[in-house]
Amino acid sequence: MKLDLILRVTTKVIIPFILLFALYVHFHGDFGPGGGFQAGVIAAGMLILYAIIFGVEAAQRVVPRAVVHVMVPLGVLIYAMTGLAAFYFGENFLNYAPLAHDPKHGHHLGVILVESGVITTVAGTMVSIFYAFLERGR
Amino acid sequence: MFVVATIAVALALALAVTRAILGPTVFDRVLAGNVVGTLAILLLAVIGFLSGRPEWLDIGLTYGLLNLIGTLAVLKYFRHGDLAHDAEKDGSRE
Amino acid sequence: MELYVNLLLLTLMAATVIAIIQQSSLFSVVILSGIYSFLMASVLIVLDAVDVAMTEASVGAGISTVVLLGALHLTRTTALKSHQRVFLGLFVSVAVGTMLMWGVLGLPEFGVADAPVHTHVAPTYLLESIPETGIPNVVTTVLADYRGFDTFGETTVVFTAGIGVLLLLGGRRRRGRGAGAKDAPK
Amino acid sequence: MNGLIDPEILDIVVTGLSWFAISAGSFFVLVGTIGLIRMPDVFTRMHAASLVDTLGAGLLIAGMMLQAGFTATSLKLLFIFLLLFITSPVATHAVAQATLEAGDLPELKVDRRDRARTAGDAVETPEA
Repeated sequence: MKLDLILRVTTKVIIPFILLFALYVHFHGDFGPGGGFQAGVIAAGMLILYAIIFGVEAAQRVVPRAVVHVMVPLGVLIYAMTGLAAFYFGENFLNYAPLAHDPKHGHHLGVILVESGVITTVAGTMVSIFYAFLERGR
Repeated sequence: MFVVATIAVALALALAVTRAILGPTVFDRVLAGNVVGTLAILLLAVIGFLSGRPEWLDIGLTYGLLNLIGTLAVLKYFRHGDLAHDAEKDGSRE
Repeated sequence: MELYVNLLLLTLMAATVIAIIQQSSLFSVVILSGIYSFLMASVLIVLDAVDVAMTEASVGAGISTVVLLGALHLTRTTALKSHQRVFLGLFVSVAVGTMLMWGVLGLPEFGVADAPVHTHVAPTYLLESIPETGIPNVVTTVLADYRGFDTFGETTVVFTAGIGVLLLLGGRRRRGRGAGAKDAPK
Repeated sequence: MNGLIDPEILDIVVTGLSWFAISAGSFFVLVGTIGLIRMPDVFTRMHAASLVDTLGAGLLIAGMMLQAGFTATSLKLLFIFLLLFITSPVATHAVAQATLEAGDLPELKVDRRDRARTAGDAVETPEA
């Protein structure tokens, strides 16, 4: 429909930048404000914007429901596995120091891995709640 | 200098919220909400400069992006009565 | 200066909440709660809590607007008049508010250096986190490293919330949708 | 460039420009929101709101960029400006479209028949 032309074009222009910004917030969370939770919400917002403008079928072609439903427990699993990896090295749960040769790098790596778990769960949960509302509303 | 800007932006925020509260129609409120989002970004930037730590401008980008998402969601819902309406599918509804 | 900005923002938040209570159109309530989130995020910015401000802005203004609209689609868009007595609720909220204010009076003054929160574990975190982990943002270090178990719990909470919503609303509901499902929310 | 311009004079010019931009931006932000209160209907209020989004925010951000110099802060401000520059007209456009479809027409001074004649085919009186 012609009426939505402006919204469609703008959305197409802006969506890559939203995703890029979400990744920036995730990986820059060690240095500035932000982290996994915020990045997950922003990434979910990207998909929600796409679904609002282009319809939910188009969004589900990009990210099917099954993928989102897998993401929800996968994040918790990544988090728990990062914690359990310390057991392998004979340390306490969630002690990241032995993950790399230098304990400092180990801590950094552990934080990034843990935040990856958070971003996966949060983005998956937000998007699947959104999908659930839409499908119930049909 | 930034004190003046802070006062101006804070007063503008008060006026915009007033319009959002008074606003006779829903569209007035949406418009005022959009302005409140912009003013929150400006307040964040100005306060950062005022306190000498202007490093938090990433948050401003978050505000801007999510303000757009919220506004478009409200308007899409209002026009079609459904968030997931695909406008291209039924072109008959003008 | 920041004190006055905060006072103004908190006043505006109170006004917004009163306006939300008086609305009968639920669309307006959704929009006003988005505005409330922006004001709350600004207050948190002024109080230097940037990570929380980012969370509040992203969740409150963006996602919760969309989710509330989705919920509106399942119910109706105008609020019903409540026929219950308001006095009990008023009494409870005033009593709880008074008790909270009374409790706040016992707190140490805002930003005092020898408050327990600043003398207990905070100095350790502030002094040792950067040499130990090399991460400049102490909030991230505390959140994901020192208090990693808490954040694990939080992630599990998000997971549980998602599962709960999916169980309540999710697919494979074809047969129950006829008469019961549409009338139930009213 | 060295030697062509005295750094002190440059500093004064930059500071003066940024002060001018910030005060002008503050002025436009205030004027825009006063318009948001005072204007009679949604469409004119939209006009006032766009003043805040473009001129007010633009001038304030330009002033702050002059204060920050060539730093990462300045770059972030530029991104914020670009974001506002793209999104706020789009949001305003969506508001206008939704308002029109809901049946609100702009309040005009001409009466209905004049507008029907100029618009050609819009003869039936719209319900507000």
